[in-house]
Amino acid sequence: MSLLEFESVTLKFGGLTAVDNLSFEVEEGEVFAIVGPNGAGKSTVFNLISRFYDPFAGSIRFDGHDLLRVKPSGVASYGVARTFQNIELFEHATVLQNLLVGRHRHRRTNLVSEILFLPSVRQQEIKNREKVEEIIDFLDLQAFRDKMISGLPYGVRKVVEVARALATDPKLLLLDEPASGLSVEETTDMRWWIDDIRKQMGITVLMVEHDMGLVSGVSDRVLAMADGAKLALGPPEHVQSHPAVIEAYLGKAS
Amino acid sequence: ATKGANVVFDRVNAEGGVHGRKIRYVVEDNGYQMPRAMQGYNKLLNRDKVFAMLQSLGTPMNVAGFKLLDPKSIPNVAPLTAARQMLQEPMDNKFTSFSTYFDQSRIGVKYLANEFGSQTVCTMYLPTDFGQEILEGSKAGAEEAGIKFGTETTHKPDETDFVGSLSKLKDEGCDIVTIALGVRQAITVVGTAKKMGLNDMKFLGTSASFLTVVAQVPGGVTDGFYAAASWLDLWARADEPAPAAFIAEYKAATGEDPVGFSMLGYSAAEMMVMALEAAGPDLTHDSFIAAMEALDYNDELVGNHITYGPDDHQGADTVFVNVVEGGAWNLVYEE
Amino acid sequence: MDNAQLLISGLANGCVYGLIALGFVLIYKATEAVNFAQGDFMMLGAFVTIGLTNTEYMGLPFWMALPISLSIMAAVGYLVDRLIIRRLFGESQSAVVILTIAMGFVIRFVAGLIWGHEPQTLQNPLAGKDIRFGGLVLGLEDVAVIVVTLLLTIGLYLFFSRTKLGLAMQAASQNQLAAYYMGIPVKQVQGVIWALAGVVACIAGILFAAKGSVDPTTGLLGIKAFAAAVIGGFGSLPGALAGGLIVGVIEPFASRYIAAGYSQVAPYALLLAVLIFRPNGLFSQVRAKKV
Amino acid sequence: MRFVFKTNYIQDIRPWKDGYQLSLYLFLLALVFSAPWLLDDFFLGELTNVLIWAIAGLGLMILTGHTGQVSLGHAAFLAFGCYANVALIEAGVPFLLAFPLSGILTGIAGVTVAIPALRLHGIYLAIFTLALSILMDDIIVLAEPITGGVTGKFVGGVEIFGKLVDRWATPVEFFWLVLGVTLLVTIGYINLLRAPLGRSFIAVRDSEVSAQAMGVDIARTKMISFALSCSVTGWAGALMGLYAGAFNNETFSVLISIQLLMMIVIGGLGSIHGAFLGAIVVGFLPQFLSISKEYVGAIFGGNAVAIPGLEFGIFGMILIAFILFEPLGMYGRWLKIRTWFELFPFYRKEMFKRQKSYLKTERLR
Amino acid sequence: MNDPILMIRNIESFYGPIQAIRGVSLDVLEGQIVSILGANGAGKTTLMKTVSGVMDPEKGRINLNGKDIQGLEPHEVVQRGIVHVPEGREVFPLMTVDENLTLGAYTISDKSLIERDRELVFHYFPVLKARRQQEAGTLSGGQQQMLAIGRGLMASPKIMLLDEPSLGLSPILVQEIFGILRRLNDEQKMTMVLVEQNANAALELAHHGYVMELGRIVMDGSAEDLMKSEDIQNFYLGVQEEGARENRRWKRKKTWR
Ligand SMILES: Nc1ncnc2c1ncn2[C@@H]1O[C@H](COP(=O)(O)OP(=O)(O)OP(=O)(O)O)[C@@H](O)[C@H]1O
Ligand SMILES: Nc1ncnc2c1ncn2[C@@H]1O[C@H](COP(=O)(O)OP(=O)(O)OP(=O)(O)O)[C@@H](O)[C@H]1O
Ligand SMILES: [Mg+2]
Ligand SMILES: [Mg+2]
Repeated sequence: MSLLEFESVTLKFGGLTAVDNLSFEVEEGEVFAIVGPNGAGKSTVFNLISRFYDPFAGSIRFDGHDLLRVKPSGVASYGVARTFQNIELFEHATVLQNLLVGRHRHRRTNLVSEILFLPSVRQQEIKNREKVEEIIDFLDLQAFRDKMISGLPYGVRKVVEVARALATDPKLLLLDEPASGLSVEETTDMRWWIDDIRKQMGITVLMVEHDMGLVSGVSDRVLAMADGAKLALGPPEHVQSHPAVIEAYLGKAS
Repeated sequence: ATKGANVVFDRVNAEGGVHGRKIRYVVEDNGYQMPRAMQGYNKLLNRDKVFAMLQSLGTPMNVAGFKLLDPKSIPNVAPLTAARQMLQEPMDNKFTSFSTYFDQSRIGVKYLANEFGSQTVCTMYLPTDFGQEILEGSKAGAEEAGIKFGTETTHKPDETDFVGSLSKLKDEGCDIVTIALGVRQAITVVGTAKKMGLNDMKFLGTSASFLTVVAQVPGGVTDGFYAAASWLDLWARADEPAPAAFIAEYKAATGEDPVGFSMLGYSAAEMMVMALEAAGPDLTHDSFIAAMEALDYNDELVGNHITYGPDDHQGADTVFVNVVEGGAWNLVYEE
Repeated sequence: MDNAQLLISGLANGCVYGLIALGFVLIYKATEAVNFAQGDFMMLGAFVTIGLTNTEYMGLPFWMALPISLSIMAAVGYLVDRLIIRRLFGESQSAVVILTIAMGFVIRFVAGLIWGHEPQTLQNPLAGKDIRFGGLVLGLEDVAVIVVTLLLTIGLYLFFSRTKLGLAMQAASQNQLAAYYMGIPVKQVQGVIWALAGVVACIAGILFAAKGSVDPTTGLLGIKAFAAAVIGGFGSLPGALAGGLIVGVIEPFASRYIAAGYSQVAPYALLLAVLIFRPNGLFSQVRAKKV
Repeated sequence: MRFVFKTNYIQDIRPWKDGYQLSLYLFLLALVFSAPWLLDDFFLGELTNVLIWAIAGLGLMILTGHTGQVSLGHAAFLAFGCYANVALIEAGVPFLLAFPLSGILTGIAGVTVAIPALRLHGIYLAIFTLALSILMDDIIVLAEPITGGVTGKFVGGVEIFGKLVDRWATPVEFFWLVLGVTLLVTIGYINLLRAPLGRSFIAVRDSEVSAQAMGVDIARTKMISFALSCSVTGWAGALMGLYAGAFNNETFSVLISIQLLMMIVIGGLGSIHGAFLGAIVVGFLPQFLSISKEYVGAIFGGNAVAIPGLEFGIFGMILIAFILFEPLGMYGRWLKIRTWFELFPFYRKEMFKRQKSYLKTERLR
Repeated sequence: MNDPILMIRNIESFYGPIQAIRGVSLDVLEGQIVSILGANGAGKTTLMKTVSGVMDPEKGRINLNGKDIQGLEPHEVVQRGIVHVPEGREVFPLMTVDENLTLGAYTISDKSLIERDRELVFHYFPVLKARRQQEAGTLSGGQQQMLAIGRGLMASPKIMLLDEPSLGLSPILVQEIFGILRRLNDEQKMTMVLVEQNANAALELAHHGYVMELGRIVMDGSAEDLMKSEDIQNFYLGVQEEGARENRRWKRKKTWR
């Protein structure tokens, strides 16, 4: 049984079919990339997984649970974390606070104990902090720890989003265009990061990305979609050489 | 109102005060809000250490105030509200100048009933203590007049359209309607009724709607509107000596025309001064209260005979029923 | 018959709410600010006109006073933006809200200072006249209210949906930065809208003062109008009118048929109901954010 | 120029940045504690009043400042707390029990309100609560047997361990009572903010979408926020009732709701300091005005000229001035001043010139 | 060649206490494409914002055709022919694609011109034509980016500031975009300042390039020269020996630091 099962899911917005009877599985421990022209429905797939939309048809199962049964907030508690394409951070909080919110699903204390700030809360806070610090070191965010998000450049925000997602220590990590807006140098960093996330942390990664260099670099399997439907699925080089994909997405030059 | 009082106190102080004491007149604006009022009391009692309260506005505020005044037995003179609670026990430090809303509407209703043989009394009121008073007054009046009390309608201060309530009253066959609404609303009600052709419906306000402006609404909208008040209209009597004198003095002092309330302020202050005079040089609360209780005089200005006594802390008991005719208030009945 | 009477007078009254609501919506549509002083603007407009026409003041002929007071209120609106609101450009809306509330205090005070605290009625050509058809009576002022409101709503609606300036205003409210990038003089545009709001408020005030009477606290009516605007879906002009009418009509029927003690709460109860079932009002202006 | 070198996570967890800050707060506390000896009855009364407003402000701050749910109807909850408290006392419940209960009951009331309001945002929520606060007036009238309707209720002092605590008879004891409550609430609030729950509040405020993605249950969080906010407000209401001694349906008017909101915005949204600073302004300003009015009167001859509504007028103008001077509220200004000191020699005068800033629509959710 | 149309002289911009630009000077010649490279946080966006007037510089001059424009209101800058396609789309979310485009041409009164440009944009981005009536806020990320660029074109500007135009676009579209930019430059002689992370394509396109780090210009030269530079190749073109993952562990020092 694979970690994420996406089974003949369909979603329409008014007349427009954003996701069209789409099926795919993501196996435990792999890096699975989704590519496709703009408006193909990639982000919508993510939004379906995080339950922002209800599919018209089909089923989404994660780790044996039927995701369609849970609230959006429930998805995270199963261990699915995500980043957003056009950054959705808590603007009026520091990077540190943002990451700590990521720890929310591990909250074990209750209202009363928190208002009294009992030792148990203190312990938990210190644990959270340690976990968060690991991630900060891992993604080289030390310099920004106490900076307000509103004051960060685009690229850094991208990284902070990844960090916040990691802070929830998820089983499955959804990355929506993690490298867009990163310089080549930073993109190579991102590439190694994703590598480590998978290898060292053992987290499965599902990502949407337009930078084919990155995609072919890290991903085990690639799903190419167009107009909400599957175009090709397989190892990167297979997909990259697939005529339809070249036609609709890559263009001749590459 | 405060301006009216000011005129008096300034004059008195200019003439050297009462028994050589200058009167210090401190005004707090409670904006008809309780917290503000409490701040006001805190200031007056703890900071200014006032000797007596004059014309404090608003029933709830006054009532709240009593808790503080009573222990210090500070007199509360002529509050600007005609609610009956103004004379609640212990009564000795409380003095009201005029008849209550209760009596006003009671007598007003009786008068109209006798005059026009009306059958049914109804009340439009805001759900406040003020409204409550008038509601009960009307009921009492109906009882005394031996006619039935029909129905009542409740309203909100920001209500502007009364067609609904009026048609309700119409169906109930009300021919006397006592009004406990804001002045603006009262005007609208009367106007609307005219439009709807409810001409045999008599509307009765209290001193709260007994204002010159009400009579002067253009287009004779308010013609035939009754008000049972506890004083006489100022401008209707502008040529009589006392009012004329007052208007002159007021204009001279403030440079503007007085309104009904300035008159009240003035006469209340006059009364205060009188009491202080009578209280003699060694002024204490007791001597002041004694002096108040001894007062017995004719207040030409408001057209009232004021008498107090040990068990009568309500200056005047007269109720004047007035009606708007040709843009002015005319006295039709008094009791 | 009786109900017909209730209905039309309710409509007439609702139109007044609608008018004030329009003022709210105008400013919101173009700046996303909520002008809590709108009701007081109306009161001010009414008093300005009274000051010009009524005999105890300047006693100008009504039709002469009308344009003057309209332009005065336009100026007031513009200056309020120019001198006060604009200093908060780009600052959080909460600040603006508080600012306008405070402005309300000041306007009320000033009006009381100039025109006193007792209610006054506007002397106008329509006063006292009314038209009757089949037992129904409708004051001529009421007719005027209904006509003017309809015209204004339609006019403003077209202005926002058809004209370039109207579009620019909406743009400015949705994303000030981008609006600037398009070369829209955002601040000036907002100045215009405040002036416009002033005019609308003035019209509302005139009609209101002609219908009944005004005193400095009349502005508190704004709260109810605000409710009306929200019922309609804040930011939608037709919504504002619809909301106004609903509130206006519910009132007379409530006070006619609901027992005393409960009747007066009807409009607000209605508001709660609407919001519970349509959290963004009837003509929703709110969208789910796409991520 | 001051640096803080952190060597331990506890340093970020505890409420104060460093010893310097701690001593600052302690000094302030000492000052307040010595108030009964420093101030006369009048000023002590005012200080008490300010503290009560501050508690109410804290209540609203939780909901509006930290969870981003604007409420224009908190006077309703003040009223609820106030009446609940009195009703309980009249039912013979000892104050020490009645008081906490009154808050808790208000909290429950708050939640019942929250449930239908969960889907509301921004102005829609604001007007929803506003309507509530308007309706409260009538509800109180209708609930006459409990509330005494239009004539209202009167409370004398209360007994605590057989000691009379009354705003007028024993102002000092009353001050201690209020101060005690203030401190407890404040400490609880501080703890909340440094715990997960407080963070989830902020998360909901800043971005519901990503809060959900992080596993924060929006509905639940909002409900808790309402509960806490209303409880605190309820306590403030109870104290207000004791402070006023008498109240009726008109006491907790919409104006109060609006003033509450003004208070926290002027003080600075999203900060505990803000609630206090705001309370000082809104609470003491009117009194300050009426006092200064006399001196003005004294200067320009003629005694206290009272133009009706003058104080409200000036009050409004001063508020306007405050907002124009610092839209982020007084606390925002204070922060700037502090950075100024911390950066000490390295500041530039343009540094505090307001940035050009631009708004985006709030119609996207 | 002719003298600079846009001349920037030691600009300094701050965010409150933070200095984002530390004295930047650069020249843009008429009809040239100038591209600015730099890691994130370098200050590229800030620089553009400063030029287009949404931020005020505290020091320095910005000079357009001999007239100083620093400190002007943004809309005045646009009227002078500088249009900024911002980072992060910034579309009008509640308006249709069509309305967005119309607003793009706010400064243009000639209807026929507007319609011509609209058709041009639809020609470049057919998907937009298909979505004319869709609310911009519901477009996909890339579609919004297209809209942002198209909207910029609607103003038919003299100078166009493009902040990461290829952000979030599919490879094929990236190629097309750069094609379009070249065409505009060749045919309409449109001057452009281009901030791009995709340094390869940017330098391909540009005549002249600048490199920013930490708010300073640390390098500039003709596109060809930059292409050849060792550092550029390492840090922006990414032609570094593969699998050299150690590069990440101890970051190679950039020679200009
Ligand atoms: N709320 C919505 N209403 C209407 N249409 C929508 C909505 N959300 C998305 N769409 C449409 O659905 C299609 C898929 O959008 P989606 O964001 O998934 O594209 P994408 O694959 O992420 O593209 P990109 O690579 O540009 O991000 C797009 O054509 C978009 O216009
Ligand atoms: N609103 C802000 N408040 C405070 N500092 C800011 C703000 N915006 C940007 N900065 C700072 O200014 C510097 C430059 O930011 P800028 O966005 O210009 O970088 P950039 O080169 O555009 O990066 P990117 O390539 O990621 O977009 C950064 O160090 C950032 O921390
Ligand atoms: Mg996408
Ligand atoms: Mg940038």
